Amino acid sequence: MPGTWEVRLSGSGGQGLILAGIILAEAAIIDGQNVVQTQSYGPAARGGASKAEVIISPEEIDYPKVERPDVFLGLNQESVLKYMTGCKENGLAIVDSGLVNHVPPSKARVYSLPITETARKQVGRELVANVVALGALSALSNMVSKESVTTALLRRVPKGTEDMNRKALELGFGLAEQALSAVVGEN
Amino acid sequence: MPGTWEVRLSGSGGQGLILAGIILAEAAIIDGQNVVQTQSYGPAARGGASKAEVIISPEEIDYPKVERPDVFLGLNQESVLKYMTGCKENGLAIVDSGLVNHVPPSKARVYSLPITETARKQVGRELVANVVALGALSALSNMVSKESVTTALLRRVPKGTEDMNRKALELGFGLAEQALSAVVGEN
Amino acid sequence: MSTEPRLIQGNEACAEGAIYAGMRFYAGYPITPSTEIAEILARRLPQVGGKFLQMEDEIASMAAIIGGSLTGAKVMTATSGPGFSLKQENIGYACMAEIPCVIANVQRLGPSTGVATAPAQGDVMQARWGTHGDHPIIALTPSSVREAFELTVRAFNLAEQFRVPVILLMDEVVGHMREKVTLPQPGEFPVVNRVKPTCSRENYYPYKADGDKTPPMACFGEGYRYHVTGLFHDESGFATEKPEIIDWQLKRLHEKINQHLDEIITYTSEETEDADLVVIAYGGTARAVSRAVKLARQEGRKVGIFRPQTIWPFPEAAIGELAASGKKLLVAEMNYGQLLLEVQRVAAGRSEVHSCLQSNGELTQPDVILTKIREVYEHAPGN
Amino acid sequence: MSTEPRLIQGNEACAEGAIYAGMRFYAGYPITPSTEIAEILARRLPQVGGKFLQMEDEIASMAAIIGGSLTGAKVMTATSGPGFSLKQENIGYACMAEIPCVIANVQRLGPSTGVATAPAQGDVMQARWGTHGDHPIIALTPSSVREAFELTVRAFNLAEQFRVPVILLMDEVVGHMREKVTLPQPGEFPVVNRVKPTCSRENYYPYKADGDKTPPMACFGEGYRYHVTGLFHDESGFATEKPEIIDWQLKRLHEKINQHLDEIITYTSEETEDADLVVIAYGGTARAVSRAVKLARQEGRKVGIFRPQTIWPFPEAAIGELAASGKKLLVAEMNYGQLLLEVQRVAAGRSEVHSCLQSNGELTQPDVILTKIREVYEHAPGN
Amino acid sequence: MLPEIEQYFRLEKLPHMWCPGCGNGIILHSLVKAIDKLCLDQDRTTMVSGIGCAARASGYLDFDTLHTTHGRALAFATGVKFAKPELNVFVLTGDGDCTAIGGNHFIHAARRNINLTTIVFNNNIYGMTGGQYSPMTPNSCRATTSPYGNLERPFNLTELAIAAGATFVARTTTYHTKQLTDLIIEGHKNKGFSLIEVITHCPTSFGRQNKMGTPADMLKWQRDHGISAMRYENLNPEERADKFIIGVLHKTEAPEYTTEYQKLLEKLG
Amino acid sequence: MLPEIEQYFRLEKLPHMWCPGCGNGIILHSLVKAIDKLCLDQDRTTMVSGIGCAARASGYLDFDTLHTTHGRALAFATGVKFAKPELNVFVLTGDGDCTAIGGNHFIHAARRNINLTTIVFNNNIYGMTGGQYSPMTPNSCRATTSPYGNLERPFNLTELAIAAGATFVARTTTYHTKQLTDLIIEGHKNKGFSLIEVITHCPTSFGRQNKMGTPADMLKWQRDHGISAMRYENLNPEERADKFIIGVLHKTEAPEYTTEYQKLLEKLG
Amino acid sequence: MTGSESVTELSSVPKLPQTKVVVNQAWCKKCGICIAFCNKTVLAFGEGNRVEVAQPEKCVSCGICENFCPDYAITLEVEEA
Amino acid sequence: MTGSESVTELSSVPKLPQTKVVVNQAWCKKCGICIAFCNKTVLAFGEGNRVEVAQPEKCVSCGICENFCPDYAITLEVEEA
Ligand SMILES: Cc1ncc(C[n+]2csc(CCOP(=O)(O)OP(=O)(O)O)c2C)c(N)n1
Ligand SMILES: Cc1ncc(C[n+]2csc(CCOP(=O)(O)OP(=O)(O)O)c2C)c(N)n1
Ligand code: SF4
Ligand code: SF4
Ligand code: SF4
Ligand code: SF4
Ligand code: SF4
Ligand code: SF4
Ligand SMILES: [Mg+2]
Ligand SMILES: [Mg+2]
Repeated sequence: MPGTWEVRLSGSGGQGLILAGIILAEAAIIDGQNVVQTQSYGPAARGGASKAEVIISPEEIDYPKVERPDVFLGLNQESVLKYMTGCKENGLAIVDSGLVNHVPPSKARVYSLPITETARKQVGRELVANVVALGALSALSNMVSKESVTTALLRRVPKGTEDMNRKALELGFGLAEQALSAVVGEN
Repeated sequence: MPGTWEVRLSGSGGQGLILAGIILAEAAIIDGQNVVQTQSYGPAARGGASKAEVIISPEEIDYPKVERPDVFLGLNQESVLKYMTGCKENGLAIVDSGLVNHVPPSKARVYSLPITETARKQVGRELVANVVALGALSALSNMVSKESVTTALLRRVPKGTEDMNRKALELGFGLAEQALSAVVGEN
Repeated sequence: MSTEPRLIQGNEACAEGAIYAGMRFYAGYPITPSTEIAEILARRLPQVGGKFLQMEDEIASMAAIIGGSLTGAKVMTATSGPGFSLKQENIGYACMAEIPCVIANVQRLGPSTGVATAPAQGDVMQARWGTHGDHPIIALTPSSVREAFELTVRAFNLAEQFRVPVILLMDEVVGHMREKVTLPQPGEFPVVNRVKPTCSRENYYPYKADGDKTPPMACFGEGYRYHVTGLFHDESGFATEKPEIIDWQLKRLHEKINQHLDEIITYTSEETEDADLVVIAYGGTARAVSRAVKLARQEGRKVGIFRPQTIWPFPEAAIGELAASGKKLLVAEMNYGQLLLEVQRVAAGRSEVHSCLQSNGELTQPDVILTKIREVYEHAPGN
Repeated sequence: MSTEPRLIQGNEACAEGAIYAGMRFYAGYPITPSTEIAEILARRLPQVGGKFLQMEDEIASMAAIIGGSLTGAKVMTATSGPGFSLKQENIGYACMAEIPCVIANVQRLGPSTGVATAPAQGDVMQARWGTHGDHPIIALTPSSVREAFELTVRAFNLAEQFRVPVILLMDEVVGHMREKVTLPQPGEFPVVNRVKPTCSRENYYPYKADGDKTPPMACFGEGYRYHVTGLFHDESGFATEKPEIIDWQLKRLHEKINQHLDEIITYTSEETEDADLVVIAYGGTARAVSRAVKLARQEGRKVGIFRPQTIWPFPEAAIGELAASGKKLLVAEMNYGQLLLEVQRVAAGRSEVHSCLQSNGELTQPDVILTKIREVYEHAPGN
Repeated sequence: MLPEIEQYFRLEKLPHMWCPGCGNGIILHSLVKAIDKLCLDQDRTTMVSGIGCAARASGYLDFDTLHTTHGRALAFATGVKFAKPELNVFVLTGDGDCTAIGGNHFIHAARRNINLTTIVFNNNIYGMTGGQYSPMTPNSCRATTSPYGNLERPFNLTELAIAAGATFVARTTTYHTKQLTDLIIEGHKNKGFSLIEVITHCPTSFGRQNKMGTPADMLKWQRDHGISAMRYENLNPEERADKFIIGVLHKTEAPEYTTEYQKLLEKLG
Repeated sequence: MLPEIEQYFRLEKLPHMWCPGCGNGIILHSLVKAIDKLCLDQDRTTMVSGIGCAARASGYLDFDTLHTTHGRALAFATGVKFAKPELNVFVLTGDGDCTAIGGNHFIHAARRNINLTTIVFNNNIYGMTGGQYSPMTPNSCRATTSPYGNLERPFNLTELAIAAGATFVARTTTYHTKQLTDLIIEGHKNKGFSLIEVITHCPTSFGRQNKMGTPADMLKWQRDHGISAMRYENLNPEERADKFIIGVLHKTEAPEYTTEYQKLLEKLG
Repeated sequence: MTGSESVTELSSVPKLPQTKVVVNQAWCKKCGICIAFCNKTVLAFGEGNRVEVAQPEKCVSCGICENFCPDYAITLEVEEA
Repeated sequence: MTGSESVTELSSVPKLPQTKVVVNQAWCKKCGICIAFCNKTVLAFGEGNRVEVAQPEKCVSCGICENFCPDYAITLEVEEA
């Protein structure tokens, strides 16, 4: 958990990555860390490839953009092709197994997880794929505590959706656990 | 006639001094001289004191504004008080005897002539006071030839008014002749 | 207000800073990347009894805040490049009539529509010279979310103190970035209110000032019954064309700022003392420069960073001193070289002035700056 | 056209110069002291088959001439300070979309409404920096009625050659003054027309340029069916957010001017060769300086005058040379020191830079300049 | 001296800068009479104007007065009124100021139905800049920028105001001074956006170019061409051609903007 | 592929950048059908737009296309048309573009009756900037800048156009695609300023905030609320409350500006 | 009815306050509106186009001149008894 | 009328061109408009919200889907015989 984490979350416009980034950042604040969160804007944000970035550090954070991700999330093919480059050696990359067919060569540990599918099938709403992903990546990376990310999540989601979101998050935690014994590619 | 002439024509907004300045400048062009003509603009131009300036010279003219008038015309009291200062020694100053009661001390030869009265009584239109004045000052100063100023005048005035204007100009010439034997003040 | 640290966006910090400073009248027209300021204030202002007004365009927004200010309110508008261009005529009016107001310009990539969502710092010179005629201006430029809050409060303080429009020159990086910030409690930060006349109506000359050159300002509706115009005017506020009065007025407008440069101009400088090379940067770019400077120091290069928070009036004395000391200067900005021109002018040949410019819609990367630092440094005196 | 010398006003010379250059589309909104340009063109344009359009405001006027230019017409608008401020957004559009057009700004005293009829040169920096974002600009500034004609023709030539908006930066002195002028006959003066594409529609890339960096421009209605936008765009004219393309576009916009500085920049210099002191002045002020320099020479002082006709791009090389030669420089202008900043920057400490500034609504008098000349000269090297 | 002049004018600024015979002075006279009858608190009344001959009006009146930029009076006034709704805000604007460069602010102020009493000094020309045609210059008329006769069609300003949402719309002339006073009173009482268009004579810039005679002749022209709706009704189309209706043209009720906002504040507060 | 799409679109720019279900694409489809039926010369037809989602339309169409600054499309278009009257000029503009920042150019283009066919994409919101209320947002609606419900009254745009002088004024919706095509045809045939207001659905910025359901739901809302003048006549006031009339609302003849200018040129030439 | 004794002595009727037309020459711009609109030809241009109350006795105190003067330069003033 | 010999042989009637509903998946944005407006339930969302021509045989070639698709992604194409 200590040290600086550069996190890049990417996917298509409607997948809620910015919210995921905000929740992650707020979780880190609860953990007492410094954070900076940025995102890509523009017409691209409506579709195609968009991204949200979070830097978490016990130190003051100067440069606010992610240069080389420690943690990468890719929820669609286009964004993986566009934004996955530059992952750090031994970094962590999580892609959606249902939506991403091709993963470029990377120095990171790559996990291909059924994020959207889990959201659709086990929560019944694709909409919460971002929360499933959040669960998976925080559990896999350990950069924020499970308690903090849960608290941060529940503060942000609309009233009435808490249970659904908590479930999605926990499914994400679960995916992480399973994954730890199923690394897809490490090169 | 040779040499540089700095001419300042002043009066109230409606008295047609700018037109007089333009005609004077055009007369000088006919005479082969260089000219620059400027004027004061602004709300003041609608009443009060306004001015038109002409510089006539065989040389290139650099500074376009009159610094020290060789020839000054003042058609109302306010403009005389405001603009007559600075007349050159041996310069020429013409004021309207009917409208200007007080003439400040000046180094110029000052002529107080019944310009407006002449226009009203002998042409029947006060409107042409500017032309009467033009006649008087060009004849008194000799800075432009009578032919040139007549030609310039007739080019500028509306069709149908040529006779009236020519008459006014000649009455101005006449005033000048009379004046040469009736200097009001020279100090 | 909570004392907990929160994740706050730069634009949000600006909105909250404005409320903290006492701003209770906002008028604007949406434009990326400033829109969040309006959106937050649309919700927040009515909660604190303030007024939020969405006008038909930027010209009207600027006009409306001037009108609002005359009633005594602290006022603000926010915009970006295209809207900032449109506001220029009325910004000049505010300069001339001495109306306190704050204009946030969250810069995006221009010219023209450019790229609405891309960061840039291309309006630095426009902030100074965008309106016609001579006029002084104050512009502040934050580098972090926390500073967006603080400089917004300062912007209001300066506007009220000197009766001037103050430009809060943000950039998309700072406007859109979120950081952990603990907002100050009321009272923690100084808040300046405008000086009102204490004299009677008969003795009130709205443009007559004491030694500090800023006249007290009466509110409309309080019985002073005075005149405000964008024409040149005398102490009484009425139009004049008299050269000597114009001269006097225009001088006073400049002097009220120039006499208080020490109060107005703030900046930070880090590791400049022993530096051979000082990088001058502001806003989002300064964040990249900070990183680059750290890396350069790690490489053993004596490099510092000078970061103006007040960008106009230009911190001429401080930068002049750097130049006089012979340190190399490197200006990093996201434009084609704007503050650079001022640095060059002020350096006046006393030190080398280099630049690291980028204007392609992306925040300059520390690497790029570091490379430039190395390049310039190699030839630094003593190396 | 008559070969007789005529008494012509500066604004009239501008209007006639425009017609001479082939301008056949004017759109404007009246404002003192530029209004005569519109009034004359309202009468003259229909006589030569041209179009005169009075729009609802200055923003619309600027928009309309850009529209007109796209159909192939040579176009123009005229205004003064307040209107110039309003036009800024669309001037930026013309820079970005590379639309040839001429904007005459007959400067009056600002800021704000200021004094509508008083001369000033307060928009010099605004002409360069008035619109948001980085953009190059060309601005010409005449000192006489004859030159108002000539530089208007040049303004169109440059606009058409480089596909840029060109600012004709007049001042009230030159705009309203009448002088004896003989207008040139057709053919006497070069008139440049824009380069049109010769390729087929399929091969036409509206923003693809050869070495000279200015792309050929197709007219609307001639079958090229292309797209024009104020967004950053690629060679095809369509919006892009790709950093490398933005970079390339913005560089090209600057280079198309910077590669041709020798063609674009003109100035006059008199008696500068042996001078110890060179006065730099332009527009109406230069007339007063001419006189003052003559008087100074009569007094035995070695003084010359350097008069930029092209004020933007700034004649950096020529003035740099003067500075390098160690001559003292004295900048005389009717503002608070605008071109002065550029002179200081370029002098870079190599020579003393002094100023004689006036901003009170009256044309500076030769006496005032002479006094300043004497003062500066007393301490000139060799004296 | 007339008591209403003494009370409501800045006497030291008189005589005003308008040309001999200019109708603007007549409008101001009617205005101060209306203010007097309305018993408005002089300290809580603001006059906002743009730029132009008409717009100089604010400087002569002894209230808080705001002489703004060209065309923007209504936008400034919106700021004043919205910030401090208890002020009485009058907007004094020329036809160019209001309908050319200021047209957008005009329709939006009307749409918002914000409580501003707007008096348009319609002299059918840009007077201050010397007589260019305005969006209110009748077709065919001469102006310095329509030397061959105006090719454009003028606005019907009152129709425009009604369509944009104004809740009180009236028209009269400088000849009908009593009616003007009454209309200003009625307009000010309307809680919403009120327009009073006043056809005024500009002998210098409009009259001269269009051979309208002396200022008195122009006043008589107004007398003969501005008629009541009732009289207008009884005319045949030919007779109507050069006539225009004066009086109240439209009156309705609608939520006023600052009042609605006040309600929101109360709801939240 | 549909032949009218193939013929009049820049295919390489498709799919367009509009959100899933956005009505703008439907309007463009109707537009190219109208152009096809009008047999306009593709090389002599220009599309001018401002800034906004709607205004992106110009980029997709295979004509000379001019994507201008926000609110100024009509002013640019006036320049194009006045300089070269033989071009067919269409203006594609959003409700914000046209009626907020662009309101002045709108009323002036109408006043001049210049021959421009203006299609207003009225989605009742500033879509591109993420859903702030516009001058066409109904009272009480939610928008990001009216979190407590919109306090302003919207324009009646067609009334405004009529009052300003437009000679052809019509309204329809994205549901009434055939009518839209017909109205564009009729509008373009009008020799003067033509306005076609199209009520279009913006599921992302307007629909979501106002709980309007799916894009299809929004289309159905249009179907149920936009009715012909005849049907409207037969409703009682209550039934009328949430309905609006579609079809041609105004048609008249008046001198067209570029034609008048051409006459002047011929007279002098 | 000639010479009837029953006629009231005129001097006993309470008089309406007498008014007098006063021109403020400092404000008057000589536009001629008052002259043109006075139905009783009370007013006239004099020397140098000064507005003069040429026939004060004809004045019926209608106030038209006062009403139309754009410069507030002509007023009906109540005469002191 | 059952089994009447006078009935025309169906195959001899000149057929209206057969149409087929085609979805351009590259352009389709899955907005669901076509599905909602098809009265014949020809269209449906499939895997990953792909629009699928689920029941082509029900299509009556009314063109509604084509008409309302904001992305020109669904068309009726004439089938080659
Ligand atoms: C932005 C701007 N554009 C143009 C002008 C010049 N200008 C001053 S007043 C005026 C027109 C005045 O016409 P109107 O409003 O009808 O007033 P009037 O003088 O006729 O009373 C114009 C164009 C200006 N001051 N500012
Ligand atoms: C001068 C200026 N102000 C503001 C903006 C920001 N802006 C871009 S589009 C837009 C509104 C668009 O609304 P509308 O015209 O209704 O189009 P829509 O996106 O709804 O189709 C705004 C405010 C801008 N680009 N330029
Ligand atoms: S120009 Fe016309 S409107 Fe202006 S003051 Fe003179 S008469 Fe009045
Ligand atoms: S935001 Fe609205 S108008 Fe814009 S593309 Fe999306 S749905 Fe269409
Ligand atoms: S109306 Fe007034 S200003 Fe005009 S002449 Fe009579 S008194 Fe003088
Ligand atoms: S009060 Fe009537 S009668 Fe007397 S002078 Fe005036 S207008 Fe004439
Ligand atoms: S209407 Fe078009 S874009 Fe929408 S789902 Fe159907 S085919 Fe796809
Ligand atoms: S053509 Fe008609 S029936 Fe066939 S799929 Fe489309 S909407 Fe359904
Ligand atoms: Mg007017
Ligand atoms: Mg919209």
